[in-house]
Amino acid sequence: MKLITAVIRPFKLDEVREALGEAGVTGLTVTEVKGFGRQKGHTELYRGAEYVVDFLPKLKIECAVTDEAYEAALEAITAAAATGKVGDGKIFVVALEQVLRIRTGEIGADAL
Amino acid sequence: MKLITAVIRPFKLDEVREALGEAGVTGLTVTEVKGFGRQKGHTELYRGAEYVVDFLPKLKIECAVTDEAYEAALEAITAAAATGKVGDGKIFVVALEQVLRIRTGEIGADAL
Amino acid sequence: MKLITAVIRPFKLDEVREALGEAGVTGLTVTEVKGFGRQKGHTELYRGAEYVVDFLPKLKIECAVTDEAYEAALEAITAAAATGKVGDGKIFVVALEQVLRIRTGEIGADAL
Amino acid sequence: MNSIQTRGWTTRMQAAGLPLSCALALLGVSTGALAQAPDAAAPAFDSGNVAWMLTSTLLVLLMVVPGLALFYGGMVRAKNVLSVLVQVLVVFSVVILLWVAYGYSAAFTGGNAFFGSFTDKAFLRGITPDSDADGLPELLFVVFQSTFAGITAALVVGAFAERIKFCAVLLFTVLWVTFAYLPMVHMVWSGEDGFLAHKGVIDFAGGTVVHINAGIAGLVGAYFVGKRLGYGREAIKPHSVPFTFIGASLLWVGWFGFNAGSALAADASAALAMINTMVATAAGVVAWSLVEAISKGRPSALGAASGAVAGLVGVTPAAGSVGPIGALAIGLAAGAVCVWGVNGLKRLLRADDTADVFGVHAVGGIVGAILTGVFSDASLGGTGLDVSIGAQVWAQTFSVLFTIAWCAVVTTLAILLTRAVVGLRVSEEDERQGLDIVSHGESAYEK
Amino acid sequence: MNSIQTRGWTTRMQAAGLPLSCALALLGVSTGALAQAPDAAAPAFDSGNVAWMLTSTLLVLLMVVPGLALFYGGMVRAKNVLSVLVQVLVVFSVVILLWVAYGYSAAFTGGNAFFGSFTDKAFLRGITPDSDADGLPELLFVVFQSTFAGITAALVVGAFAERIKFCAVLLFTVLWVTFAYLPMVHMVWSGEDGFLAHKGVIDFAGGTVVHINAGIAGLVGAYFVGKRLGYGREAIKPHSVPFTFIGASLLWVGWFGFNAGSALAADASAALAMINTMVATAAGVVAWSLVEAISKGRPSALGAASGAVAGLVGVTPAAGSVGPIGALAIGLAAGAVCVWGVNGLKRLLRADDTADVFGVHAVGGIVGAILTGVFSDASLGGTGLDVSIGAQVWAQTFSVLFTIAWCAVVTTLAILLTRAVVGLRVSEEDERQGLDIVSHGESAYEK
Amino acid sequence: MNSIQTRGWTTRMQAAGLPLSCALALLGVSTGALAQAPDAAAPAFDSGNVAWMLTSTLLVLLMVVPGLALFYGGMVRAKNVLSVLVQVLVVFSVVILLWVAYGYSAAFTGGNAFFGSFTDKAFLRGITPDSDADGLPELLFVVFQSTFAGITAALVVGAFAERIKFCAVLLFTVLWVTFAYLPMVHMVWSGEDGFLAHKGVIDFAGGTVVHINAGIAGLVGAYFVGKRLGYGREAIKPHSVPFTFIGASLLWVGWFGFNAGSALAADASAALAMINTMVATAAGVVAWSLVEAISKGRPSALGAASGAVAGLVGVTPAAGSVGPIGALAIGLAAGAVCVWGVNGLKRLLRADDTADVFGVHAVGGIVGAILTGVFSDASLGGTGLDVSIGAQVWAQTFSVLFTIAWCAVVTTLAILLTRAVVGLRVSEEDERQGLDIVSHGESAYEK
Ligand SMILES: Nc1ncnc2c1ncn2[C@@H]1O[C@H](COP(=O)(O)OP(=O)(O)O)[C@@H](O)[C@H]1O
Ligand SMILES: Nc1ncnc2c1ncn2[C@@H]1O[C@H](COP(=O)(O)OP(=O)(O)O)[C@@H](O)[C@H]1O
Ligand SMILES: Nc1ncnc2c1ncn2[C@@H]1O[C@H](COP(=O)(O)OP(=O)(O)O)[C@@H](O)[C@H]1O
Repeated sequence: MKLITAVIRPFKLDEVREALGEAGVTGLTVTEVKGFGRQKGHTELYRGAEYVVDFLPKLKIECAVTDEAYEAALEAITAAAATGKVGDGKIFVVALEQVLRIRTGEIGADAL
Repeated sequence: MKLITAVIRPFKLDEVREALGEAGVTGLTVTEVKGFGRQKGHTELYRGAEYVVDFLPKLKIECAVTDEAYEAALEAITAAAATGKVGDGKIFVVALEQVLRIRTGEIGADAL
Repeated sequence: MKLITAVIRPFKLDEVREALGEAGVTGLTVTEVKGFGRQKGHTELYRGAEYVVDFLPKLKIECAVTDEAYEAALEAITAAAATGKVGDGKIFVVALEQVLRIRTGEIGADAL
Repeated sequence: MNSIQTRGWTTRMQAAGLPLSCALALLGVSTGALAQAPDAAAPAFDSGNVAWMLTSTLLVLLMVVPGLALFYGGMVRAKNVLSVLVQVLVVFSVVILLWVAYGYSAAFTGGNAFFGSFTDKAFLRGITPDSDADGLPELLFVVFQSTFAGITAALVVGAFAERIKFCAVLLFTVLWVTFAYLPMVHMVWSGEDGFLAHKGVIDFAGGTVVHINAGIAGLVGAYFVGKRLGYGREAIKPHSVPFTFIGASLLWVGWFGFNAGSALAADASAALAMINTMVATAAGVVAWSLVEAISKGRPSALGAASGAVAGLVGVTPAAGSVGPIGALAIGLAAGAVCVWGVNGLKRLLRADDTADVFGVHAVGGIVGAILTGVFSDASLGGTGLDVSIGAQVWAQTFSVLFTIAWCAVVTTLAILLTRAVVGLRVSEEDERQGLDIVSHGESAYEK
Repeated sequence: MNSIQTRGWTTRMQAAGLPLSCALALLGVSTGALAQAPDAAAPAFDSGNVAWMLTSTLLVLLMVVPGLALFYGGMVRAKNVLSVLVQVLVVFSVVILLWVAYGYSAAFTGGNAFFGSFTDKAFLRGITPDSDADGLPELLFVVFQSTFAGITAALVVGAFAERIKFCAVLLFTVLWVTFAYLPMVHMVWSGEDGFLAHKGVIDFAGGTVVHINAGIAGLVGAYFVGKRLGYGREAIKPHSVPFTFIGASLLWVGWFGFNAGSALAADASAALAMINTMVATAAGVVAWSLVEAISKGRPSALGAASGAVAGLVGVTPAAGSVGPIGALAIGLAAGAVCVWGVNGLKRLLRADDTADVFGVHAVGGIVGAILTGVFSDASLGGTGLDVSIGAQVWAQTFSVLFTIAWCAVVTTLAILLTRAVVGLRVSEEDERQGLDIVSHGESAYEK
Repeated sequence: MNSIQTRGWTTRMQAAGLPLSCALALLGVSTGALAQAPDAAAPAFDSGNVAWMLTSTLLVLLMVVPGLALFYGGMVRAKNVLSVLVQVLVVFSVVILLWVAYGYSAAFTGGNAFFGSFTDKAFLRGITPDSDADGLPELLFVVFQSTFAGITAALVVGAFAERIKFCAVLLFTVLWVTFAYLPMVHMVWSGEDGFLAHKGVIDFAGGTVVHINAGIAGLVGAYFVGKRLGYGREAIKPHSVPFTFIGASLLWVGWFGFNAGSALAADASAALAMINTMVATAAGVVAWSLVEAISKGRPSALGAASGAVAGLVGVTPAAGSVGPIGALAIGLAAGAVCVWGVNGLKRLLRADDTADVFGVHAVGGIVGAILTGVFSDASLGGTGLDVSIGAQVWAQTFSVLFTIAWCAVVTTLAILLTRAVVGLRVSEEDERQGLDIVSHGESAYEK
């Protein structure tokens, strides 16, 4: 199993969720994050004080998938989240040793 | 070492923390997240506009544990977080290559 | 590639980001979290009700780095985030199987 | 000159019976009372007094929305804030309509020592823009008093916030206003023949009628509704102390309408009520903060705000008859005692009174009611008593005890009836999710 | 006694021409109008009336900032809340200056049936502290009326919030106030010769002039500006319902200045307007909540707050001439019909009117305007009509239709001109990022 | 007719000495001043004037809480918002009590050119509800003026927010009010013999007394307290611009009580102050926005709100003596110059004045004070000067310079004393954690 972590533009959430759903992923967990990267920020000005804001609002999506669903999930996210402009985000993949469903105690792929 | 990530119901936090404490886990990091899964959401209505809210508030708990403490931690979380109803959440486990305590520079199990 | 996750004191963010920049890390993702550990909390009192607050505000920084940049990044974070007092935080490292840049579809180190 | 039409209206009322006429009235049919233009030979009302009473009326509204709504709303968790706001607003609105329908009549017409007539001025019949109530347009008196009824009912909801059903709040409100609030007004303010007025109680702006009354209802209600899930175990913190602060501030600002408005004129008495209210509130803030600083080491924002409200509650019955130094003493006392009301006493009582309606309004109200009997005396800077301090303190104490008893009984019956008809609490799962989504289909905040 | 100086001023005005004198005036040069101290043989204004009108003026300001600003600001997303606040504040301020410059003159001086003179009292020339306007200091009348102009313009911005350019808002405002608001005031309130006054319309505090006018402008504006990105697909929720609630509450509180202030005195008529406004609003809250409870199962906070505003809008034209039971009926009707205004009717119209300026202000305004013709009749509790109910309803309906037509045409032209000169919308990327950062360089909240 | 009792009271005072009598007074003992009921042969106060002054008093309270508290509270970080709210509320409350104890006496009784008597009317002795102060109940004058003292002290705390110790704020406040505020009131407002009144200064509602005074205290205080940790390096942003906006709005609304209330009557002078305040504020908003739009490209919400306050500050001394066009000019000037006050000038001064108390209140106050000398002239639309414009401008300038000098010295001494006694700043670690938790044991927000 893999744990896919994608950092995306906030307004793409619904599209990504739908795309993942079509790719067979039925659960995911979303976190509001701030991202720093190539995408340029903006300046804010409060009376005399000017600040450059480099950290931009992004959403982080985590979803655990089976090895089989993995490729499809990656493609789904990429397709749904891309706009082609700097700042579209990244996907990180790590190996998942174990998954457990708290309610039932099921483990492994059954728990997804 | 393992990194345990558990998505739980928010009101279970204190119980889970205590259970983990009894299992010998002394540190953890908590994030507010929104979860999407089998649990049904609700609808909200603002004047004429009706929205189905599928993303439900959850807490994500991350704790790094030694390989020895791992099983006990998993059981502790499962026992404390379960209500038996859909939406209790999931636990994800990944292998941890390294841990470092910033204050002292200690690494590995000593850093936990 | 490695995924470095560091939990730090909030006011250290700018220093850590700069240190990472100097170490060649150009992107990172930040999440507001609550940490529980050895650092003591405080009490709050609302009329008759007193609460001990153990969960302290921390920032979680995630950055994906190449295996080469890894050591330097670790040192950069450690140096920039340390104050020497309990509560400086921890760094966790996991192996990264894959990275993908959504905008271009690039994968691996190119995507960083 | 309106007599014929009014009489005709009366006749139709009697013929049709109340229910039908209510329906007609709601449809706007057959209410001929205001038929004459107000300027046709209108009596000359003193414009200054009218100006101040217009202002006072809207000030009391300001106390309720947004004042009280925010004061309470800030104290609950984010998932329940809207339920508190809706409850306060809708309860207030329902009571305004009830007041017009039969409340004003039952409170302020003749009747016996406990109740006025429920029908004499039902739907304000017979009252025209020219009707005079002690030198004010009667309609202005009606609307000013309507806000008192509305705020008193709204005060109560703070006690069982975060777990009660919305329909239970509404049903309870109607019962409670009818059988606890209206008679209290009648007993104290409707004239010499009112039961407590007759006993010689001094209650300038509503220490017994409003605050003790609401505070007792809150306590009894909180017992019956039961504690919130996790109460005493989980951290149940105010989600926005700034909202509570804004609420307390607007309560202070609006309370000048409540207290100085109770002079029913823009005169020396109103001026006295004004400075008393200012001084007592400042004293309440200082006293609460001081007690907190000494006993807990840190004076808090919630405490300072609560101290303001405690001072305001304390000075309410006294505002028209004590001097500024008496007001200062009452403010200090109310502020200090109410810290105990929400701490030691609260633990003793073991009720989960969410917003401490009892600990602040009943406790502060009792302190104020009794000290009013002391500081109204001329020797202590007051405008003077008709009887000795001892006798007056007894009159005050009797009123307090009577109010507690009457209100406790009515509240118990009202809440039992409510429980039987619609139930009191939402389900455990719903309480966890929060009333905003469950009862009102909304979330308060979105990022 | 100021005549010589004033005349001298007039002469300089005529010599210099308006533009120069404007510039001079702005520089503070050559405006000798107030030369005499106000107490030198000043006419005795009734202090009670003055007190109430001073109060009423600031109450209308309270309606705008923070009232309306929060009411709208809470409904938009967090990334656009500041843009709404700025728009409301700056639009209001610009209109105040415009009012002093030529607005008051164009609205309230002689002229024809549609417009007054743009120059007669430009820059308030000739008005001294002693100038009398029907028993009030004319300056007080000027400033009271300035707030009406300001709030009407500010009402409109709710319709195209979250995507419009800031400079477009300002240019549109100046055009719209000049050609839609000023003539409407002149037609209804400037005297018997105004076009709609002459037709016999009853509009006590601005049902047509303010609410229908603003509501239509909002609808037309929303059409031209177009829908927000993601409208109907993404969840576009209010970011802070409590802010909207505070806003609605302050609208209610301030509206007493609007309605009872429109009596221009602290008298029986103001008292009538006061109770009518209280009762109609409470009825609006109850009606909206009831309709929501029945049709959707859950009465909402946004709904209850909207119901208050609907009731207020409905009773605005009627406040001085119907009785409390008539006000109750109007409040119930406005509350209930506006639920449909923001639901069924809104879907029908297919415009993205962000804050439902049309659905509440135009719809509630129309309901109120027409029912004013009904419930003002003496047989239904009103102060009496000069004509039959039928004739009055027709006068009201005519005024409504005329207002809609006039306003729709002016709005269309104003918005087309604005589009041509500065453009209407920000870019798609800017809209995604939010107007706060893009147009104003700020974020509303920081943790 | 109260003379015997009053005299008896005086005798006891003298016998017991002040400290004892204070204690007694606080215990409510031995204050016989109000012994007569207010209606026993009471003088007839003009009800309209009383109505307006009652209203004005509560309006100034509204400026402080929640107005100023939110205006400042929104500008600080979320971890310090409660500390600001508490400071404003408790400072205000302490000053109210101080005012009753000896402030009113020291400011408004005879004495010399700089101070009144600290004991003559200490604890308001001798003042009954019937006491007349220029046609108003003296108690009303006392309470109206108490709010001025309270707000001035509260204004100062904005300058050293986010790092000062709470007890330092309180000790400083008592010293500063006693030695900076009370004498300034005495010098300007207590009668012809006051030092600055004698020089002919025009300060209608407190340009020097309130705003320059507070602004200088803020600047000096900010120097001594030192910069916030991370100032100039870390991003220290307002945590809630909407709160600041609400605060500014309520300042505007309440300021009508401040300015038009300073007419002490509901008359033509109040009406003039009303329109001037409205126009100058609108002009301040427009000027600040315009300057920002031109110089930074984007007009901001914080800027527009600040512009409103700048306009209000500017027009404060002028409100009763300039014409609306003069007010417009002053508003524009104050709005524009204050942008520089919080930008260029601030960088020059290198002080960390958290909420720009100096940049807005002192700078705007100076602009207003001097232009008052210009636009009060009859030739420029004012009510007229007794001397030439040049002479008046010099009187104004002298007052400004004198105020700056007096206030700077007193503030320095007061802050040095405070530092010696309790210390000024919290520890570095506490500052990082935030004053809310550290000093008050609370968090403002909970999700
Ligand atoms: N090395 C990295 N580690 C973790 N997160 C990263 C890294 N690089 C980028 N990100 C995240 O991805 C987001 C987008 O990256 P950015 O460089 O702006 O654009 P792009 O994804 O188009 O290359 C960033 O805001 C950040 O949250
Ligand atoms: N595949 C997944 N990847 C990541 N998070 C998941 C996944 N499936 C479920 N979750 C998280 O677990 C939560 C609970 O899942 P849900 O399906 O609702 O109930 P249950 O855990 O009882 O099966 C979700 O809200 C989501 O946050
Ligand atoms: N075992 C752990 N797993 C996950 N996070 C941890 C763990 N231990 C500590 N942390 C995180 O690190 C933060 C700092 O830890 P703490 O024990 O307080 O101090 P220190 O890092 O100096 O030892 C905690 O607040 C928590 O967020």
